[in-house]
Amino acid sequence: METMAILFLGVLAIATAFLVIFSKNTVHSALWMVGNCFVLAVLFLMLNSQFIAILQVIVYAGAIMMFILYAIMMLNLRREQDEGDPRKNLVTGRILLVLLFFTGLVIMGVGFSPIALKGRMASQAVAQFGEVNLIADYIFSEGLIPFELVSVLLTAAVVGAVYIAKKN
Amino acid sequence: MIDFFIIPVVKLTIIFSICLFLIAYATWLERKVLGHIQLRYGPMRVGWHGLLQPIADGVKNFFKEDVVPDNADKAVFVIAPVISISAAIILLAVIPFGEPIHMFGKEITLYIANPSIGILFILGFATLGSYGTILGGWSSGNKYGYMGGLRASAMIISYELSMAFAVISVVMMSGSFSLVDIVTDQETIWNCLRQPVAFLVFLISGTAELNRTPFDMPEAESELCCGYNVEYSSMKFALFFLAEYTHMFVFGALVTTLFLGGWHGPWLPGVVWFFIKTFLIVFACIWVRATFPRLRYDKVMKLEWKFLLPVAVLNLVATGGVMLFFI
Amino acid sequence: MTEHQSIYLALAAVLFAVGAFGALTRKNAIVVFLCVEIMLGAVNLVFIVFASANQSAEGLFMVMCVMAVAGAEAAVGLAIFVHLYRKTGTINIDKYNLLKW
Amino acid sequence: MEKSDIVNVSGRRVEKGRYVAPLLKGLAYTLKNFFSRPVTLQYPQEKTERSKRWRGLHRLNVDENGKLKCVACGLCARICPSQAITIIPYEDEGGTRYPKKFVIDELRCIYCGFCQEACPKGAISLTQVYDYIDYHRSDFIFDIEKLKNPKQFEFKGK
Repeated sequence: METMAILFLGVLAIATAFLVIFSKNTVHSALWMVGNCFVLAVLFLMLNSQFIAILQVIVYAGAIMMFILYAIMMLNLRREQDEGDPRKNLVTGRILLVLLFFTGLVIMGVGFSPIALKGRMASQAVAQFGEVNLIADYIFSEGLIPFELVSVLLTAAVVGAVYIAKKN
Repeated sequence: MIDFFIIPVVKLTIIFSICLFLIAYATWLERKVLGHIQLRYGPMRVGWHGLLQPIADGVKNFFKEDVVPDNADKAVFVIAPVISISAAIILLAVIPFGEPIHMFGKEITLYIANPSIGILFILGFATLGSYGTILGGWSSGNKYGYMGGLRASAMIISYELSMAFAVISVVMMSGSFSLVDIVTDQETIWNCLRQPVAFLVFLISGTAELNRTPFDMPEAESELCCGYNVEYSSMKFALFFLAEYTHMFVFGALVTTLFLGGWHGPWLPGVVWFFIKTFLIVFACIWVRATFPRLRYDKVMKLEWKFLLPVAVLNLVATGGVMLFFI
Repeated sequence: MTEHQSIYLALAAVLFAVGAFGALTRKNAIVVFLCVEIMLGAVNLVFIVFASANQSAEGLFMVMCVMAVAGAEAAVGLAIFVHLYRKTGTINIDKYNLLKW
Repeated sequence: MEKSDIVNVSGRRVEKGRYVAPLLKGLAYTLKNFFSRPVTLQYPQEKTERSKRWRGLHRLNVDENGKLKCVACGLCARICPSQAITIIPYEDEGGTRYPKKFVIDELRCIYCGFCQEACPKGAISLTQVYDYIDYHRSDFIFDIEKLKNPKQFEFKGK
């Protein structure tokens, strides 16, 4: 049952990803991307991490995609400009190389995944996992410095964005 | 079987039908209150004091011709109202309507779900709902709609911030994202007394997120002649309309839950208190709409970025400081 | 849940490949940007799979960092695109062949 | 904000930088309005009081025997600026004149009231009925029967 659900969601995720690439209209691309974010959020839910799932919806689908949509609408890119059909430049040599590389990655991922596990978890821990408290404890004890660095990064990004936008 | 299937389904049906009924009558209430504030009567013809008006409107909208403009983006045009209404209705799932009641020897909770991330769920899906507005405006192939959609996205990017900050200071007080926990935390003192600044910021930015006057930038009748829904007609328009009123109802419920102590109150049962408070907030929304003129677009942005956001952040810092040193 | 690890990882790899493929083939700067977001999403999925397998918050924290980076990237990247669009009138990345304006 | 900084908003002097008090004042005003009586009328059931000189549909007056006062002199038709009145006079054996046909086109009529003033017998007068509605243009061409009792055409709602 769960395998079926994961496979279904996986197919959906890959299909939406392909639709992002092959939509002629930039807004349609962005919309399929929202769908992709949503499917990923459901996958995160299935991995018991509610908090990250809703964060995915809020941050990706809610904020970033909204922002991208705003930019697209502001630039008024209704039709693809001077690119033509995206399907035209589909197959080139380097793409095949990249695909082969990732096929290898898939095989390795499937083969080596059991090694990465430290052991089966207790059912108590499963229920606890994904709760906000777990992440909060980590952030404010061990992960404090990276967390603060992330805030510095965000501030830098805001300053940079404002500077670029103000330049002309 | 009974616990996992029948009770949730019955609960779902009852809560959704009651809420949708109330939302349909919110349209009647708005017209009535607006009328009386403007020294008119409002709807009077259909039924006693126009009580059947929502049904008549529904029937009328259902049978109207469904126009899709020629240069519209057809698929997006059709899907936009659906996004809008479904993202609005899903919000009803996590609102705690009342304290658990005992019936047939079982304890029945008066909410559909109580996820540990309830308030984030609402923030996330409220944002998703505005995709309907944006896409509806964009896909109409109409300049006014386009401007409306653009404004809607700018509004949602801006006002989401101060709203989230106001919510976070409440979450800090109660130490949980779950709406039920937030309500139980307010048993002795309501959050609007403990967090008056957050309360005001939430009210203002919530009104802005609802796209209601004085912040109704996306539909601004006098500037954009109804903005994002210019090209919409028939049932599609009705869905947008219904989504707006669902958001208003959810906003009332959310203010009640976060700041007005949810179902807590003397004498009456919890559910009644909850609906009284929600009704008062919805009434206040209409009252504000009837009183204030629309702000200019740049003033709306100024209000958010130069006033509400700094105030909300300062409030958050102050809350943290107080909790650190005094509690 | 543990037995599904392989599926998740394979899915993440495929998603990453699709994202990389799009980033390399498309010429519309914003779509390239979206493809980078797809790749980030795939990476997030891997982090969460391992975090849930090992019961540690580190992976979840990494995901939050990735999201913050994605947000920063969106802010700066879109500012750059808007700026370039105003300068050149196109967002086809093949047209951006100058290093200095 | 300096108190001296004064802007002019629609003729009223408003001090710049005062936001909260005017907002509350506005809210209080609308709330007061909400609880006061509406000034509008429920039209077909309630109607405004019309002036005594109101000029509505025409009525042909009758004397105590139930006969028309009109002697078909044609003065009204003569004076009518929009030529809405058509009269075909007739004379019976006793030499009394009466109108065989008296037709007023209510769509042509401009309700000036000259016919009422011109009439030597007080046979035609204008009533207060102002809201006659119907479906066809021909329904607005009133003959004697209709003109005898225009009160019945007053709109009372469905």
